[in-house]
Order: sequence, then structure tokens, then C-alpha cells
Amino acid sequence: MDFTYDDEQQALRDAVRGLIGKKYSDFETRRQTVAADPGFDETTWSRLAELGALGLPFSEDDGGAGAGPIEVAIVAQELGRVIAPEPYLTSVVLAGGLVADAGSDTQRAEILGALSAGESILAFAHDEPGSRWAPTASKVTASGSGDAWTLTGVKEPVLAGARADTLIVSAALPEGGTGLFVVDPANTDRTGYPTNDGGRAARIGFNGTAAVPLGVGGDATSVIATGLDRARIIAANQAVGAMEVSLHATASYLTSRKQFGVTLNTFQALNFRAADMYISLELTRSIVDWATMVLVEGTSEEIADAASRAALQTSRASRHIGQEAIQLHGGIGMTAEYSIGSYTSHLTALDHLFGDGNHHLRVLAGKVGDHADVDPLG
Amino acid sequence: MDFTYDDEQQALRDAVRGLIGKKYSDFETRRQTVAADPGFDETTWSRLAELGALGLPFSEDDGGAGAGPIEVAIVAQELGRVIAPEPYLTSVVLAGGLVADAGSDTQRAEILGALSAGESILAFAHDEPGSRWAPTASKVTASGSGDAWTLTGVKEPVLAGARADTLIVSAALPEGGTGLFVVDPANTDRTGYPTNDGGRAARIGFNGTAAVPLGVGGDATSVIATGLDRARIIAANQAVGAMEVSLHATASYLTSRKQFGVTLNTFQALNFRAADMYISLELTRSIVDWATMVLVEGTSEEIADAASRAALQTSRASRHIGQEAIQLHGGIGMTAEYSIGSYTSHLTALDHLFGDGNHHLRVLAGKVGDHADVDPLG
Amino acid sequence: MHLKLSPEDAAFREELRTYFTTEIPQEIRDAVAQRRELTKEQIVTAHKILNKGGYAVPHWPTEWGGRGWTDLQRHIWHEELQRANVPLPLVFNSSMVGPVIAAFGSQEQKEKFLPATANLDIWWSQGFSEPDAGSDLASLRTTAEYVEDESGARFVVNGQKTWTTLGQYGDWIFCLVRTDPDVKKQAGISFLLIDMTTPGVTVRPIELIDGGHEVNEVWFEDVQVPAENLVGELNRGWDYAKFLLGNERVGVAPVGATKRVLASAKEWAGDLVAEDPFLAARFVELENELLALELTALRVSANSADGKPHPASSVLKLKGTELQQAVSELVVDIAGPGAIASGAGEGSDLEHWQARSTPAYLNLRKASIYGGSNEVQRQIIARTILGL
Amino acid sequence: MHLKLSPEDAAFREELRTYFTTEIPQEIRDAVAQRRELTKEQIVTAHKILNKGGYAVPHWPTEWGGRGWTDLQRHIWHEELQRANVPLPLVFNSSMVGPVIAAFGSQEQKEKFLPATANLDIWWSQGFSEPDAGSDLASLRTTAEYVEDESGARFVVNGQKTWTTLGQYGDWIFCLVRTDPDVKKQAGISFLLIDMTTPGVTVRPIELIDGGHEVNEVWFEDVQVPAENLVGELNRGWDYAKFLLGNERVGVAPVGATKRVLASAKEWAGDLVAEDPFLAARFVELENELLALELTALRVSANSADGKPHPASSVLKLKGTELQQAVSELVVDIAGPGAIASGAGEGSDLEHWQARSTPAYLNLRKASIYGGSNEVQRQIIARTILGL
Repeated sequence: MDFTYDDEQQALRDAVRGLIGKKYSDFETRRQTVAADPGFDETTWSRLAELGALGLPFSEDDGGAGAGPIEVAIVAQELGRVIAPEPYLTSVVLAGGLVADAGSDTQRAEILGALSAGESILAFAHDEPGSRWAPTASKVTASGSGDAWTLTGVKEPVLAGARADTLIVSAALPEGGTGLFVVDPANTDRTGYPTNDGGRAARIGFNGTAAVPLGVGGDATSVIATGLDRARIIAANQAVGAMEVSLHATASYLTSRKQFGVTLNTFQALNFRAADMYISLELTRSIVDWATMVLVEGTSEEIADAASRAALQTSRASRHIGQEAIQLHGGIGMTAEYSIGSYTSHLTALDHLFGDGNHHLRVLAGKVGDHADVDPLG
Repeated sequence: MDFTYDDEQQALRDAVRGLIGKKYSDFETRRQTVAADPGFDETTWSRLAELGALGLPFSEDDGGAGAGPIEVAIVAQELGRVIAPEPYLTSVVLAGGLVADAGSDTQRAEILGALSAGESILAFAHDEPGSRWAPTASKVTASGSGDAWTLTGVKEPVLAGARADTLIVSAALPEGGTGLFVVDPANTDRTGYPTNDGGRAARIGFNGTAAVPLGVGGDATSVIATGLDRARIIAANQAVGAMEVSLHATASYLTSRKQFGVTLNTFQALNFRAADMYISLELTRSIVDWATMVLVEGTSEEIADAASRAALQTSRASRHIGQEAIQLHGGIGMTAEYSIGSYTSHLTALDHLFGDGNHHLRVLAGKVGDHADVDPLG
Repeated sequence: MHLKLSPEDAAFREELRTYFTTEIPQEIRDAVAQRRELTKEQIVTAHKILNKGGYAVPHWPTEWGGRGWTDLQRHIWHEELQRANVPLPLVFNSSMVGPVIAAFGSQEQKEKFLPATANLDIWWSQGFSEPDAGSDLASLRTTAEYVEDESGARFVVNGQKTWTTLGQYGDWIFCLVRTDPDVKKQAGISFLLIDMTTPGVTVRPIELIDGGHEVNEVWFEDVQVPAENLVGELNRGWDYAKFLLGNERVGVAPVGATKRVLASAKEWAGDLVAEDPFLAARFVELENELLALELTALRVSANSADGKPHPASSVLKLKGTELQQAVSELVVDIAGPGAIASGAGEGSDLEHWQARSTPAYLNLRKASIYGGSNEVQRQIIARTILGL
Repeated sequence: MHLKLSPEDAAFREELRTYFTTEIPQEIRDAVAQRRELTKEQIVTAHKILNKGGYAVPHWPTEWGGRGWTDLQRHIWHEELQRANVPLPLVFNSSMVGPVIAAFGSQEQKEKFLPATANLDIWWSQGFSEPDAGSDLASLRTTAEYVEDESGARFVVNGQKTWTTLGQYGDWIFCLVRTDPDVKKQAGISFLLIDMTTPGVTVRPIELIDGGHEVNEVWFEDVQVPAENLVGELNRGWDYAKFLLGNERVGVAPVGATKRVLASAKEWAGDLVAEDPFLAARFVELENELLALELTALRVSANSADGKPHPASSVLKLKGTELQQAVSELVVDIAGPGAIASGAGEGSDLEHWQARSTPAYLNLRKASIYGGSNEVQRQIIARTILGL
């Protein structure tokens, strides 16, 4: 068992930090970027493609770089550190991951090739009004056969849905189960809007919209489940990056901000709370690193378990750290001009994308009687 | 709605404090008292009788003082303040309460008369190995009819069971339901032992032991349930007394104990934690006072609800305050010679006598959907 | 000790309930229930209706519109307002500057300002905090220099205030200003009333993390303020501020409003409450803590006979804001995936409360910072009550 | 980054697992599993068996019985001991005085003490804390006066130590003593080895709140200690103590033992886990936090190449003791009404673990106080790691 990055991984981290960290080193740049559609910087997206970051998880045959979850996690952590608004998690990790897992040779080459090259934004239209992070669809239904299908119903919220060039859509199949389809968004009714953290989401209406099955078609519930688990683990990595910077910004503020004639770190109660934030962060980093390794080597069942465990811990920690970061900053932490509140906002969004702590607590409670203990060393 | 004591109630409080508070003003007295059987001071018990405190909840016809829950709660708070080991809660409130509610005229006059006069210790043998605070019995069974019954099985732990002169025993009835019986403990197999907080409990074996039904006999489950609810609310009052003194002892220690050349109240983090203890205490006092008033005026359903609410809050607060009191004292808080750890020990016992916080959380969660909100003003 | 309301208090409550639910326009109460941002007009309308009924400033001296209620009645009034989704009377007018003028102002100031303040004909803003004076309010730097010449006696004000809530609507602003720089910092502060239309006053909105603009910076550049706008004595402003902040904390626990949101949350959650025991448990815990808090508010108000804030009012502020925040967090979780959709508009298939859930949660992070942070409250409890 | 143990480490673990479960007597391991108090004989027996296998002091210099393991191997060793319910090697010997003598002692001291210390032929006690020197250890007052006369060079020790765990079994005690009262308090402290049979040494047990007597006061009245029992240099004792405390904190998180108790608790709870979702949730939360803690211990041990304690070891100590306490609290709740029956003896119908639950819970309140209180750990994190 080894938690250290090898040289190539370190080089990747440095390269991504050089690009993204530099781009958003001034928080005002991020603020201006999210203020205007599409909510991220297309140039930066292209540079990420040039760096090979967009194709990391995909095989070289599909136009990717043939790396794996560790490398993807590195990118996610770096994005989290500057809360970069580029839709990496949704487009590359979630939607791209589904195509990699279930797409036909042609679909993979076409869709993932364009995605890796930065030429196409992909989105996964899955959440439905009233749904709660299940791997199934019910309000969007599919009808048809062979390669000729149509979809009807509403997906909302769909991250990056308004900007997406291609949609992967989940839909209830006539015979039961949930299928995955490739849809040209031009044929849908799309309304985009900002999310709380400056991202973008959309309502997408399907009204007999033409759709092509992803891969061989049929029930893809387990593919979606694993795709969501993967996204959970990578989202947790992104949260770790954001929490790390939140903590350091808070510690730095405590040593510089004066009240009552002294810097805030004169007040032991505040220092102790910062120490508790550090504890939350370290524990989370450990479990998220571990879950990322499980993503490399584990079965889908092990991945599901690790995803829930990482998500539970990350949910608890991101609330703790996000709330305390604002509180310890005081009034300035409430303002949009200053960065810290936006970190909390982003952590709140990440927490609710694929199931919050309570959701994963339920999942884990359902099977807690099945084992005597949890042993990460097997 | 009024939270203040009237003059008579204040006088009662002063009188009990004068007796019990004085008796145990030196913690060493309490320590020596609980070290030897029967684990409390018989003389103090007699004085409580002389004061009228033992007969407070019972009607004057039954030899009592005809007062009510407010007065009983006042006594319990005072006992809690010095963690007095006298078996008031178990003998007067719990066992006596059942006799008052369900006993025949003769039984009430005899049993409650002797109890009020301090001549007889009463115990309620109800818990069974494996039981969890239900108002029913299963491992002790009753057989017989009319006034001629026998009991078989084991009750454990029975508070004050080894010292008791008369037992009230719950037992599963042949036709279903749980009955209450009066038993002479001489006919049982009793083994007494100390509880963690210096109290006394016993294993009591019944082996075809003669028993007389309490009152008209038959299923007494609802009588037991209300009896337990009453005991919960009074136990919470006792806990409030203990928590109040724990907090003040802790605050006082912080202002006197020196470390690093200064008193501990120089350390803001410790002061803030004491402030959080105060918040817990104040919130608990409010809900416990309220529950005590519900005990006076409410239906059995309202009493059950108030008992669970008071018990839930008290459980949370007594853990918080009990744990922090030791932690803020440091090493000395771990020693039996110093009082604070015994307060925590007693709070832990009170928390587990009639259902801990988790138990009451379950009860309340089962009916949370039945109301829009909780309105104490009706 | 007894549980029930007296018949008089029960009748009093009924009277309030009827007035609030029949006199205040439904659309305003709906907006509150749906956690929408209120317009200035809605706030003013509700306030004026309350004032008409004698419900805007009942705690003022009777001479100026007060009602001489008992503490319990004031508690009932405060809870019933929230229960009926009525916007509270504008706090800057009714709980802050009004009581200060009534207690310390000159007869001229009282006559000029109090009726207009009670009726929200003047919208007051608060000018206390400064960028470098947060919890340490007394270190404020905005100066008011006394000048007396041919144009009359006046103060010339220079400096910057911040966190001025709803300052964009303000007609007048009451400020703490430094009038003597040479003494201990609390000793050189005065309490000044400033017409916000005076040249040199600039209001700049601050965007908050929920996207709203409810707070502002207010700049003063050589602003000329007539000397008669000084409240009370020169350099005694700190005392008046403490009086005001004490008033502010009374009834500061937003129990009623939080209960109302929690009850709404239960509706929004629907079947989930029965399906998800952990969600049910969160409702139980929050309801129980709110019950304990409400009872504490009742117990405390019943005991503060001398009009001074009971020391336990810090408990109300601290726990009240914590619960307000916890309920807002619960709503985000109930909103599920829809919690991120803060920008969803009319065409959205998500519920409005889902879209509002995260902005409301983020906005309420302020509750434990403003108005005496929870750290300040802990300090008060530790020092004043526990002697630490 | 990779997940699995290497084949070598897996084999290493298997070897330990076999040794621990076959060589250590079952009755000793049962006593640990049932949370019974161990006798002195049981502790000594287990320690000697471990030492025979090379498992008592693997972290010492190889010259004195160390094994030159990697950090990961040491972690595995520590976890497997706890997993197999083996009493850990006596900490005073293996983690405290042994490493200090090995690092700073004279050759004579090494030869005289190290083999006997490794084999628990000498039972060491710790003499650091004093009644007025708790978290502020350096304010200790026990004095050692240097005397040289016809009977030889020696120290005369006077004073009192406290919280001496298992001091009733001690043969020797290692003490921090003040040898120079005139300098800054850390600077005048020396590290002295004292034979507890020397006249003037008195051990008095302290009763704890669980009714046990595991800690003691130790009194020194004109105790004559040969000068050769000074470790290292005069007045450098504070440095050695810091070295020792650093050692103590490594692997201080009792993850394995806590996991074992949690697994037992699940057995004890039986059907309740399935019936009570809130109980299930507590198991989930504790298992998850223990997992995070164990992974942190692995991650940290893998990164501390220079042998110094990783700054994150404060996280291990703090969170480790919190979880240990939380698990003990869970067991009390599972015990239900039986939790009060601490005095129940052989004839009781309650389970032994029920009777032990509350004493164990109360006893473990010490975990966050002793060995550097959790407040001290927070201070270390804030200062050393966060620069506050």
C-alpha cells in the first residue's frame, strides 16, 4: 500500500497547476469567468486538451491518453484548489466515463476523440425533477427499437446541459430498466441557468427527440451506477483540493486580520477550530486517496462501497470546513468579491451532485450488518 | 405559562437543600456512604420522611402530603445537586407512583403510608436481562388467579432491589399483557451489588414466588408506561441538578487551577467550551421544567411525548456536560476522591435507567410525520 | 409553575393572529413563506399596516406608541408575526434607533423622528461596522469633526461604514462616529443621525455569496451634519450603542421563523420523512432543540423584570442562529440534486424552494457573524454568567 | 499510489498473525477481548513471549533487539497485535525508557538495562507528571540534589509524582527531576533512573472513577540515587523527554483495538443492528471514521522517512482517542438497562460486557487527557502545522 505519487504523476500535477492554478490565481478572473456564459473559459479548456488532461482516462485507441483514476484525481484536485469552473467532472469524468464503459468502438472513437481534443463538450442528462441520485430514470422514457429511438420527458438539472455539443441521456426503457442514449441537443428544448457556485445547469425537454443507443443498448443501470460511483470519488478529490485551500486561506487570514489590536490567531478558540478543520481535511484526504486506488483496482462492488465511504466522509468534512471557513473569516467571508465564500458554495454543490452524506449513510447502513469490520488492507 | 416557583415551593427547596445539601456538602461523606451497604444513609432517609418529602406525590388519604410533580421535581433537583444516593427516584417516584396509580385503597394506605413515613423501602422489579426499557415483561411470568398468584423468572438489574422491604414486580400474564404484583422479597433469591455510580442494584430470582396483584390486576402496560414516563421526567430533573453543579464546579476549577503560570480561564478555548456547557444546561432546564408542568396538567399521551422530549435533550446534554466536565478538569477529574467524575458517572446511570437519547429519538421519529410543528403554547 | 396561557393571553394571541392573517396582504406573506426577496414596497406596506394596528413598536414608551405589554405578550407578538409569515417591523427603526432616540434624544428629536420612524416614513440604516472594526466595534475610525462658523454648528463626517443592510433603501442613517481621537477608544465615540441625501454620502452595494445585494458600503466624504443631529451627549455614543445592542438581542432568536421553515421543510420532504429514518431523526432533533429554545425564550422573558437583557439572551442569539442555519442546511439536503439549481427560472420543472435552498443556506451563514458573532456571545456567557 | 500490500508485506503480516494467535495464551487474549483487567503475570507472560519472537521492541536499534522494519511493517505489527487481542508490549519499557537509554544512555546503562527492559525482567514506571504539573509538564518541582561525599556521588531526590500508571508493579522508575532551580524551567531538568526498592520511595494507589486503581502517586523522601543512574547529560532531561514523548505518540492511535471493540459491539448488539437504523448509523459513522484514521496512520507512517514523528501524529492521537471514547459510549448504549450493573458478579444473568460497559467508558475519559491532552494536540496542530 502506497500513498505517494510517482514522478510522472507529480509532473502532471505541476503541469495542471501551472495552467489552471495560474489562470485563476487572481480570484477576480474566476469571478468574471463565471459571470458570463458559458461559465468557463473555452481557451483554458483547449489548453487542458493540449496538455492531454481531457483524454486522461480514455484509451489511446479512443483518442485518449490511457492513464487512470489516479491521474484524473490529480486534475480534479487541482481544479478544486482554484474552484475552476471548467466542466471536467461532468464532461470528462461522468459523461465521458459512461461512453468509455458502454459506447461502441465507433462511438468511443468519435465522442471521446472530440472530447479529448477539446472540440466537444459532453453532458450526462440524468437527474430528473424529484429524483434523488438513483442510477435509474423514470420521467424521461424511451421508445423505439434497434437504432431508431425517441425520448420524451424532462431532465433537470443537467450540468453543462446548455453548452453541451452532445448529450448522453438516461431513459426508462419500455421493457423496464434504464437505457443510455446519445442525443444531439439541437433537437431538444434547452434552458440554461447558473448554479449557486457559478457553474451552469439546464432544463432539457425531450419531445419525441431522436436518440441512438449507447453501445449495444438495453438496461445500463449498472453502468450508470458505476459511472456515478466514479464521479463521486473524483468529485471528492475536487472537494479535497477546495478544502485544502479553504483551510490555508483561513489560517492565513487568522494570522493577518487584526481585531482588538491583535491578530486573530491570538485567540485560542479560533486556532483550535482551525486545528479541527485540519483534522477533518487529513482524514478526508486519506479516505479519498484510498477510494481513488480502489477505483483503479477494485470490483464494481468494492468501488461502490469505497465511493459511499469517501462521499460520506467528504460530505461531513466539506460542511465542517466550508462553514467554519466563513465563520472564522467573519463578514468578509460573506462577500462574493472575496474567494472563501465561493469555495463553500462550490463544496455545497459538489456535496449534492451525486448524493449527500445522508444518502450514503443510508446506503452503508443497509449493509453494515454484513461484515465484522472494515479492513483497508484486505 | 409561568416558570417560577411559588413561596411554598421555594420553602420546600430550601428545606431539602438544608437537609440533603448539608449532609453531603463534603463529598467525602457521599463517598463513604456509597462504599458501605445499603449504599445510602438511613438516617437521612428518615429525615426526608420527617420533612414530608417521601410522601409528597401521594394523597393525604394514603399517608402522603398531597403535593404534585413540581414539588417532587424540586426534591429530585436537590438530590441531583449533591448526587445523593438515597433511592428517592426508584422508591418514591417510580415504585410508589405505580402503587398510587394502580393500588387498591388498602394497598395504597399500607404501602404508601409506610413509604411516606420512611419505614419501608419500595422497589420496582421490571428490567430483565435483554429487555430495553419496554413497559412490558416477558422473562418473569405470572400464573394463578384471583389473589393467589406465583411468579417465576429473573429480574435484573433491580434498583434498590436488595434493600427493598416490598417489591412491585411486573410479569407476563398467562392471557397476554403485563401485570403488576406485590411481592415480599423474603421469598425471592436476591443478590445485590453496586452500580457504577455508587447506587445499588440486584438480581432477583422468582421461583414460584407468591405474589398479590396490585389493585384490580390484569394488564397494566399503560400504567407501567406512564409510571416510566413520570420517572423519566423526574430523573431529568435530577440530572439538571447534577449538571448545574458540574458546570459550576468546572467554571470554578477553571478560575483557580494554574497551568503555564496562569489560571485556566486564561485559555479562551476552555472558556468557550464552558459556555457551550451552559447553553446545553439552559436548554435542558427549560424543556425539563416544561415536561414537569405537562406531568401536572397533561394527558398520558402528552406526558409520554414530553417525557421523550425531555429525555432526549437531557441525554444529549448530560453526555456533553459530563464528558466536558472531566476533560476540562484534566487528570483530577478521573479520580474517585474528587467529586466531578462521580457526577459524570451518575449522569451516565440516569441516562440509562429509563431509555437513553437514542431510544427516545426512535420513539419520536416514529411520529414526527403526525404534526406540522411542536407548539408548547398549544 | 403552570403550563397554559392565561385566558387573557390566549385572547391576546387570538387577536394578533387575526390581525396578522387578515390585514397583511396575502402576497406579502406568501413571499415570506417562499423565502423570496421582499421589495422595499412590501416591507413598507407591511410595516405601516402593523403600525396602524399598534403592532410595529409595542415595546417603545407608551407616549410614542408603545403598548406596555408584559414580556410574555411581547414574546407572543414576536412569535405570531413569524408564524403568520409577516415581515418583522424594520429592525433598524423599531428596535434600534427608535428606542435610542426615545431614551436619549432631545424633545425636538423625539417629535421630529419618532412618529415617522414608527410608521416607516423614514427608512433608517445602521452605520456601526467598518472594514477594520468588526467584532471589535470600538476601534471604528469614521470621524466627525465639530465645526462652528458663520454657516452654523455642525459635524464634518469622513470615513466608511460597511455591512449596512438594506442601505440602498435608506433615507437616514444612524452612525457611531469618532469625535475625540485622543481618549480610550470607547470614550471618544458619538451617536449621530445623518440624512443620506446630504452631499458626500455614497452607497455602494456589496454582492454576497448567495448572489444577493442586501448589504452595502456607505462612504462619507466631508459630509456636513447639523449639530442638532447629535443624539444625547458628545462622546457618550458607546453607551447608547450598548443600550441599542442589548435591545437588538432581545427576541433575537428567530424561533418562530425557523419553526415555520422547518414545518415547510416537512411538507416539501413529503413521503421522504416516512421513508428515511435519518431524515426523520433530523426533524426530531431540530424540533426538539427549537422547542427547548422557545421554552428558554419564554422562561427568560418571564424573568427579566428590569428591562435589561437577561444574560441568557446570548444563549438565544447563539442557539437561535445555529438552528436557523441547521434548518436551512436540512432544506438543501431535502432539495437533493435540485439544490444546485439556484438560477432556475419560471420555466423550470424544479420547485421554487429547491432553487432557493442553497442561496438561503449560504445567506444564513451570516446569522452567526452579524449582530454580535457567536464567538462574542460565547465570550459574554463565559465572562458575564460563568465568571471566567 | 497502489492499494494492495506487497507479497512480502502480506507474508510478513501472515507470519505475525500466526505467531500472535498461536503463541500467546488464549486466556490472555480472551481477557483482552472481554475488556477484563489483566494481572501483572498476564502482562509479563505476553511481553516475554513477544520478546522471544522478536516482537517486543522491533523499533529499537538492531543492536539491542530492533528489527529494522519499514514504517508500514511497524504499522502492521501494531495493528495485528491489537487485532489478535494481544496486550501491547509494556509501553514504559518498549516505547519510553528503552529508546531513551538506547539513544542517550552510557554503554554501561545500555548493557545493564536494555536486555532486561526488552524482556520485561525490569518493570518500568513513568515519573513525569506531578500534581501541579499536568499539561505544563516543565513546571515540575521534584528535586534531585547532587551530593558527593565519602559514600560516593549521588542525587538526593525529594518530591511527588502522580498518574503513575501501574506503578504498583514497578521495579524501577524513570523520572524527570529538577537539578537546577535557577534557570528557565525547561533548562534545569534531568532524566534519572530510580530503583523503586530504595528507601524513601512510597507508592500510593489512586482510586479512579471506574473503581479501578491503575494509577498511583509516588513519593520521594530523601531518596539516594547513585550518580551513574543519570541518563545522558545533566540538565538535558527535557530534550530526552521530548524525544520520548515523540516516540510515544507514534502509533498512539489505538485503531486496531478500537476496531476490535467495535466489531465485538456489533456481535453484542445482535439483531438490534438490523432493527434500529440509528444504531446502524452509529456503526457506519464509527467504522468510516476508523477507516479514515487507519488510512491516515498508513499514509503518515509511509511518509515519515526521517524517524521523527510526523506532525500529523497529533491527528492520530486526538482522533484516535475520540473514537476510542465514542466506541465505548456506543457499548454503554447497547448494554441498555444493564449498563448500570457494574458490580454484577458471577451469579448475574447479565452479560459480562454489559457490566463492564460503563466502567470502561468512564475509564476511557482519561484517553483524551493523558499522554498530551487533546487540547495540547490541537495546540500542536495549530502552531506547528498551520502556523497559528
